[in-house]
Amino acid sequence: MSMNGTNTRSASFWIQAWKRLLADPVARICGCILAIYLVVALLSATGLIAKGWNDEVGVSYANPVFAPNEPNPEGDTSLIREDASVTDDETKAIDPLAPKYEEIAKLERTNADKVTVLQRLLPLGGDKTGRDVLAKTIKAGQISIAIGLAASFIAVFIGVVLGAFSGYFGGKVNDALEWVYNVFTSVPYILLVLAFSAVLGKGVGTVILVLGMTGWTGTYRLIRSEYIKHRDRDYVQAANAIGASHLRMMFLHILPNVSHLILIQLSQEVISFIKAEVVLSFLGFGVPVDLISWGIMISDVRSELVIGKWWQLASCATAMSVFVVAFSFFTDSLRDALDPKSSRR
Amino acid sequence: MKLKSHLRLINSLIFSFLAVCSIHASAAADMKKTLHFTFEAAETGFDPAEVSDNYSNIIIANIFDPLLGYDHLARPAKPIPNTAESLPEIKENGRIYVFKLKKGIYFADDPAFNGKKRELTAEDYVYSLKRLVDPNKNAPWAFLLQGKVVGLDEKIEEAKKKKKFDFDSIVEGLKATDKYTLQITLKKPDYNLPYIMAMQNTGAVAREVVEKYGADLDSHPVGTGPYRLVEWQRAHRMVLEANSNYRGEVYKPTTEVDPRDRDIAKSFEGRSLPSVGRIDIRVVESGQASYLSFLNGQIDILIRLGAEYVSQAAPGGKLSPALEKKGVKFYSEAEPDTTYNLFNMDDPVVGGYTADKVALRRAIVLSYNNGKLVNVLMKRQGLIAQSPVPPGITGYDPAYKNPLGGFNLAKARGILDAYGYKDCDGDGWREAPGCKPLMITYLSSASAGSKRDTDELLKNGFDKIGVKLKIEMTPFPDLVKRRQSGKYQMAGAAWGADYPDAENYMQLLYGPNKGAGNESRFDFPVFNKLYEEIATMPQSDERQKKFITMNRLVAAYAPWGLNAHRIRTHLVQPWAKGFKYHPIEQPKFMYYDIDLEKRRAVLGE
Amino acid sequence: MHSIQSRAADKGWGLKMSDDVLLDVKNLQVTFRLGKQERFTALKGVSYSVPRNSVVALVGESGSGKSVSAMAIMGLLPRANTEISNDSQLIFNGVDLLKESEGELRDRCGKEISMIFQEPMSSLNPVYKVGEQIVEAICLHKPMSKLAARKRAIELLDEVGIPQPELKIDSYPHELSGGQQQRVMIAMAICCEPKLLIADEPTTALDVTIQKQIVELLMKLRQTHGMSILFITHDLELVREIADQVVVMHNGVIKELGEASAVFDHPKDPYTKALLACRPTLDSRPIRLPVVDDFLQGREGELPKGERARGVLPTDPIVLEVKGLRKSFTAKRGFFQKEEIVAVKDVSFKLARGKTVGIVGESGSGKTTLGKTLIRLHSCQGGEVLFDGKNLMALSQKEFQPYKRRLQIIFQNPYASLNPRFTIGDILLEPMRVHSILDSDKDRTEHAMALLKRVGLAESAFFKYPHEFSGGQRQRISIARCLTMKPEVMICDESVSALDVSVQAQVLNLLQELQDEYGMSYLFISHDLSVVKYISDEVLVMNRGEMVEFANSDELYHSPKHPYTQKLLAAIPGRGNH
Amino acid sequence: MIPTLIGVVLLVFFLFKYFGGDPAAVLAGKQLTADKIAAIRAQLGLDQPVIVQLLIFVKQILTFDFGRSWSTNEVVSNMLVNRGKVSLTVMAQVWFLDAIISVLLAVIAAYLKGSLSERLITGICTAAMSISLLLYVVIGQYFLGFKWALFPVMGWSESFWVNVTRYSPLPVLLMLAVSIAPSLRLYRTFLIEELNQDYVRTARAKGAGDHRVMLVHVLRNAAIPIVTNIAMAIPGLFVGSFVIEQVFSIPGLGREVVLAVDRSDFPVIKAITVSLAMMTMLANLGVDLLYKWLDPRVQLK
Repeated sequence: MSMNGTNTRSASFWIQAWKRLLADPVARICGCILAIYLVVALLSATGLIAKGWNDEVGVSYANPVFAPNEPNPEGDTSLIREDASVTDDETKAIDPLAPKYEEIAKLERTNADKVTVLQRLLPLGGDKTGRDVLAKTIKAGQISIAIGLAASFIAVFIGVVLGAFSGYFGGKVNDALEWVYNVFTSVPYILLVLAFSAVLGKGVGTVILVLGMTGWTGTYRLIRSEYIKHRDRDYVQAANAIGASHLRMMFLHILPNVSHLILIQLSQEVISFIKAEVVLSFLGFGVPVDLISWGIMISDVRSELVIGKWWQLASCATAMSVFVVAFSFFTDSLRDALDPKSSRR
Repeated sequence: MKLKSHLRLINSLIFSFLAVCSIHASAAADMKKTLHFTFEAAETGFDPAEVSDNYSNIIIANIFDPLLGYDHLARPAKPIPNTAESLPEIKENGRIYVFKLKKGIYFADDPAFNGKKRELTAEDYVYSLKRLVDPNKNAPWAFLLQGKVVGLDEKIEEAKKKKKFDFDSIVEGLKATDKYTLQITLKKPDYNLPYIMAMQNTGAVAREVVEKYGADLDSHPVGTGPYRLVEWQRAHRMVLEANSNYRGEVYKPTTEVDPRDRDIAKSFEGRSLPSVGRIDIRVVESGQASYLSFLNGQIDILIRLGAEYVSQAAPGGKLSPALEKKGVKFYSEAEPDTTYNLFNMDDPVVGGYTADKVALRRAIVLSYNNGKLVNVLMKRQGLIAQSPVPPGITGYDPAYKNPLGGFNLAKARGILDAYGYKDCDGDGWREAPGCKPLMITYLSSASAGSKRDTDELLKNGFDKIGVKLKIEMTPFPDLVKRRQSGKYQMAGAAWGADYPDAENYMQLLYGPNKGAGNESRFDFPVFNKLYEEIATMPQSDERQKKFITMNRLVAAYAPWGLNAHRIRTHLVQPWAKGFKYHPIEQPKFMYYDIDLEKRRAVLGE
Repeated sequence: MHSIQSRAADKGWGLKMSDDVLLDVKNLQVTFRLGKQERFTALKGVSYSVPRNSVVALVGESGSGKSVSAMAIMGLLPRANTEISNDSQLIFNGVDLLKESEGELRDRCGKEISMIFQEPMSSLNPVYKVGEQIVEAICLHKPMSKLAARKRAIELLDEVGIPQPELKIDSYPHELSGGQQQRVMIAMAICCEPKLLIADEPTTALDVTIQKQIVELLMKLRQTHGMSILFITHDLELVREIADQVVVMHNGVIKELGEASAVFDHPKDPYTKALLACRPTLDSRPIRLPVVDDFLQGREGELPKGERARGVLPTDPIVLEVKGLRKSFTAKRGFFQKEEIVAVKDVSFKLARGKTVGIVGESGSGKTTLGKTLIRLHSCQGGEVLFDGKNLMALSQKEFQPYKRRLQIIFQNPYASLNPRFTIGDILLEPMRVHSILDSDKDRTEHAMALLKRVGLAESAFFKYPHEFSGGQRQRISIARCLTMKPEVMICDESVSALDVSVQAQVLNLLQELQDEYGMSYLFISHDLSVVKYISDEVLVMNRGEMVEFANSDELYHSPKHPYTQKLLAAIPGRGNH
Repeated sequence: MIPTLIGVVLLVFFLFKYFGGDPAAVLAGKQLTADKIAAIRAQLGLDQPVIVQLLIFVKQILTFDFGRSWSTNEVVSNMLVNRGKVSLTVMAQVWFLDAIISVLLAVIAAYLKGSLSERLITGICTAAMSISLLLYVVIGQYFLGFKWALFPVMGWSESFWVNVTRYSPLPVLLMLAVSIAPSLRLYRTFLIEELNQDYVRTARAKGAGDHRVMLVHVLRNAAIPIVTNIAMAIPGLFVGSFVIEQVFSIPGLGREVVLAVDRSDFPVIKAITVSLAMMTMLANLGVDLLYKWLDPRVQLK
């Protein structure tokens, strides 16, 4: 409360919160873990690492370096080559491409691929088709984290806007939005997800939209109740007395006061969406085939445990669990730092 | 099956008298014996005329009796009489078939019969077959008879108009000439009719039962077969019990038995069928769960083990030592089915019969790594398909190798280069001739346990030859509908044999069948003519040759990109006997037996 | 901090104590751990004693540590982060409470020492009937059957003056009024005949008239039960009425301690002097109120002498005229029924330019609603508010917008009325931005800086956040915010009620100076009759939404006409002494 | 309440009407033709105008007769009852155990507030609830069910007791792993909020010991939000967990929902949604009553 004469902007709420966060050892450790994941995800997104996750670099179920001697009959099988076909005269007689056989043969030679040797040992092993599990896990992490972030942005955005309107205006607006909320929460979640997936088609965007559009209700409730609380606070009344417009009051005056809750909500939703993506993948509504996610990996490799190929499940389960657990702890610390008055959790 | 199959069919008429002898004694099924069995997908119902899914059909096959059946052990599949005294008498070069029924076959008891014993008659078959084509029902099996039987199509049209099928009016081509004789007259010769009459869905239902239960017939299947349904918890559990009215059978192989199956054949000696009193069937959708329960002894016979577990149970095609020690038996058999990628021949980009269009399809076919599909994705639980016709089917030639098939990226690129599919704008993807944009959409369906890995394989091939592929996911019902109506470019499909004849496959590419079975909308005059010929003749060398020519046409014009024939692996506990997987016929529990003592000994109960 | 070994050694202490002393607080030092390193010492070695059968008042402003010492006696300080120095002693009846085990202390609490609190509503468990709560208190300490305890509870309720105790015993706390709730608390506190009753601001949350009744009740009970009361309050006038001894605290230390009459009549400590002087009284109206600094720096002699004249003449120009204003709320009752609750009924008055109208009333009288309705923070259901010849109530939102800057409001709670996420700069610039006052943010910043200086804050405040300021400073910021718009009428809604006396004086002085300087008119809403008397030219008394009396302030205070006004004035503590 | 039901009806109707796939395509069997699809559509009433279909739906809701499943011909209401019962058998156990364990742990955590043990409890719970249910299920089934043979790998019987004692413990255990932590954390917040209330101070001033304060005063007040929260979970019990039901072959409603959507079995989808929505509304109503019963302050409002 001292009033020294320096004209510098004093420590804002956010800087103080940041300091509180840094003071928490759990937050520091989890923050570091998350930072590593984010850096890896960014590197993977920019193509610097895990670019070749979809390349088949090893034999089927190539062994991981830490279990090099597990028997791998599948690996041998995957090396079997099929015989080249021989075009006979009878076929030539009916083949519409026959006139260009020679040209094709010539072009075939110029178009040949280089022969690559398939690895029998990979850092974290290989999957069914011989892709590098390490690269796959990294790429999957990038996609899953991106989905989690994007979906939670959408969900929180929808929740905040609707919650703000409903809480701030009350009355008819509130009735209408509460109706929408009630309808959404009365339909079983799984049906809602299935229905939205059917409507929206397929793709990463769909996954994000499905999660975002079905996951806004919690944020809506929270923000609505906060706005109800805040709209009668004196500082809002003061802004009203000053002559600030409704939108100005909603988003310029009140929003900064609930923004910490929004941030907490965001990070909470990231976790729940990363988990929801797993269920979505299990239902067959995951990301498209040219992409990979943790959810897809888990639902694809469920069976591998039984046949003794535990490394893919182990690495994606570990990668995901470490991330999600660290994120949860970080969210708790974040809540402590941002909302010190509320009792933890 | 290059052999003179037709002659064998005739021959078997004679042998078949011996095949299954009715012993006319009440069944000696041991009610203490319960067989535990699983379905990997839920059943839907048990009205033979209404349902078409595999799992419901297993139940139907064990409750209802078609006129003919298949020899349990004979391979290739061989029809034998079931409720018929013998194989049918064939007249007018396969246009008229006369079936004579065994006497003294009774339906299982049911309140619909008012406490009386109800004997099976030829009229029951007339009625049951008419039900199959009733247009006011889903009638998934109508195609078996529609367009084939004299006078039947008119009845169908009439029923459509009246919204009611008149079962009492007589159809010329489908009538009972006396109490035990059924005569079927066809519009043109068709030597596949006996096969149709061996399908479980042509089994006899009693009219009284149908009329009594109406919409509930689903849950009241009453037939003359060895079992009856005593408990049904939908999509979860079915319990069958031996039908006390069953005529009782003894099985003796009609042909030389494969040496591997001798033990099985032996197990039938002195055994009257059915042997097991109760069959307890559960729906277990999770492959992991059913495999683990088998290992725990909770399941006696596990058919169609998930491919991913085969390499565990039988690595390299040999039973694992652990299971070997337990005495588990293991059967690996090719199924008469074919998976393939469809091209829509009416599509402006991938369809058409000109060389450049053919070139695109052929390149795509060459880019698909069938070897990887079979060896890695299917874990060797498959054979690379060389022709549309799968093994175990009349018309299949194991010596025939697809002359234009194989996985050859260099050649695929060569073909595309030769026909002007080049990368004009340097973005790494090829354009259509004349630098028109080229992107192919593949239709796939999303569901729990989707076939993501095969989609990945396809995409991989396209990427390697520089053709853009978009995979569109759509609900399964829509996928089916769009394939039927030709609203797609490329899609995956599979066909399992209805009856063991190559005609069943070739009809899928017959021009006039567009919009009904012919989903690729392939319409090529030479092929159409060949089909019309093979459809009306019995199997012969000449017919076999025509099949080969048709195979070559399919390879050259590539309306289909052939993928694989599935191999299925089945596991049997040491205490279960009599199991042999039949390629056409559904599993029939009456052949199976259980050694209770052995089970007790092994499980240590 | 208090090991068991040391207990035996300390036992002898009590014997030396005078029998007259019930509680002896010796060198009490309490420190709170706020974070890992942060410590806050709330009590820096406090010593005082409570004689038997007496009332000791602990007086001080917020943060003085007066409540902490009471909580320490009851063992109610949060164990996890409180440190009580080893030198501290709390000798009650010869036993050092600090050396007692948790169990012993709990046994003593409620039995020998009991306590009542400021907020009776939240201090009672909302889900139990009041009877159950009293019975619990009895049964915890006395081997008594439930039935007997219930009988005793009814007697107690009767004793504390709750009508129909047999009925009320089965009420839930929320079914009782605030005064009754506090009576229940008292009944619970005296149920085991304690020797010491600690009353922590027991009347602060209550209305003036109730306040008086509760205090009278406590005094009566002290007599009949022969107990001592440790009375904690910030209200000096109240203390003067009831206390035998006074302890004045400030920032964790005792400033002055002694017999009540001595402290009040001849305060020795400048801080005590200041406290006594800076509170407006009913009988004098200095030009400027003295503030604490005047005394601490020995400038009390330099204060301007003389009294300020108040009152409105019929010739004074009128800025705002309210005619028959009516405000009601509708409450839903069941599905279709609605009930109208009238908060303001037919209020009419005039506000003269450069003058102040004070509005007084108890809680729920509708005074705040009236203020908010005037500037359309609430809608109104009838009547006119004429400003500048226009009826403000009839204007559309858009038409009303320019009037907003001319009518401003300062709220009660200085902690809630400033947006916590805005810097003071943002807070001051916001109204200018909304009303496009001045052309650029640069000019606005200059203007804001000037205003900060005017209200007595450093320019550096511009860059700070509200939480870095004290309550008084925040109220200054609120005032500066209004000044940015140069309003003609300012509504001060309980604007000084939440402030400590010393700060209150500063803010009142500032308001007065600004009125003199800018000629603004004030509508001063308060429940504090002394403050209203000091600042107002005219006073409007409200009761249950109705206007009871409206007159020039001197006239009203001198000869109240309406019985309600009379009752209100009679309840003011200290009224009797002067 | 009624408006919500109308909203649910409209949402479900239009979502599945326009985006749900054509059930006729599934029903028509192997050799489908356009004719046959049209015929089946006519049979199912899908060729009727949309408004007529909607009215039929409304009539079904009012009479609570949803007819038969399109794909299995089962009477829909029977199906709801049968499958719902199964889901309930598993979920009621989860619900019950979850409530007891989480309240118990929350009380312990509130007692230990600020101590290392409390951080340990909440830490473990946070970690446990963060991990995906699917992972628990896959790994739990493999190790607990198969490798160590502590539980049957999967299954379900007709006997309620066999189900409770034999088949449901593993699924219940796995679900508890993810469900306890969120409730525990929530209840702990409720308890700590109450611990900070003034009346706790009063109780302590009265001389009530720690246990009395916690069990008599705090728990009774915290019970209001806790019981409400527990009651609100009831409608969800009937739907069950799709993942659990599929992996453990439990014939519950959750699996049925996914199956119905896969097959475009509109009557089943409609029935499940509408009855769940009704159940949710009933639960809301029940919670209101419960609130009145638990919280004396509410009665006056």
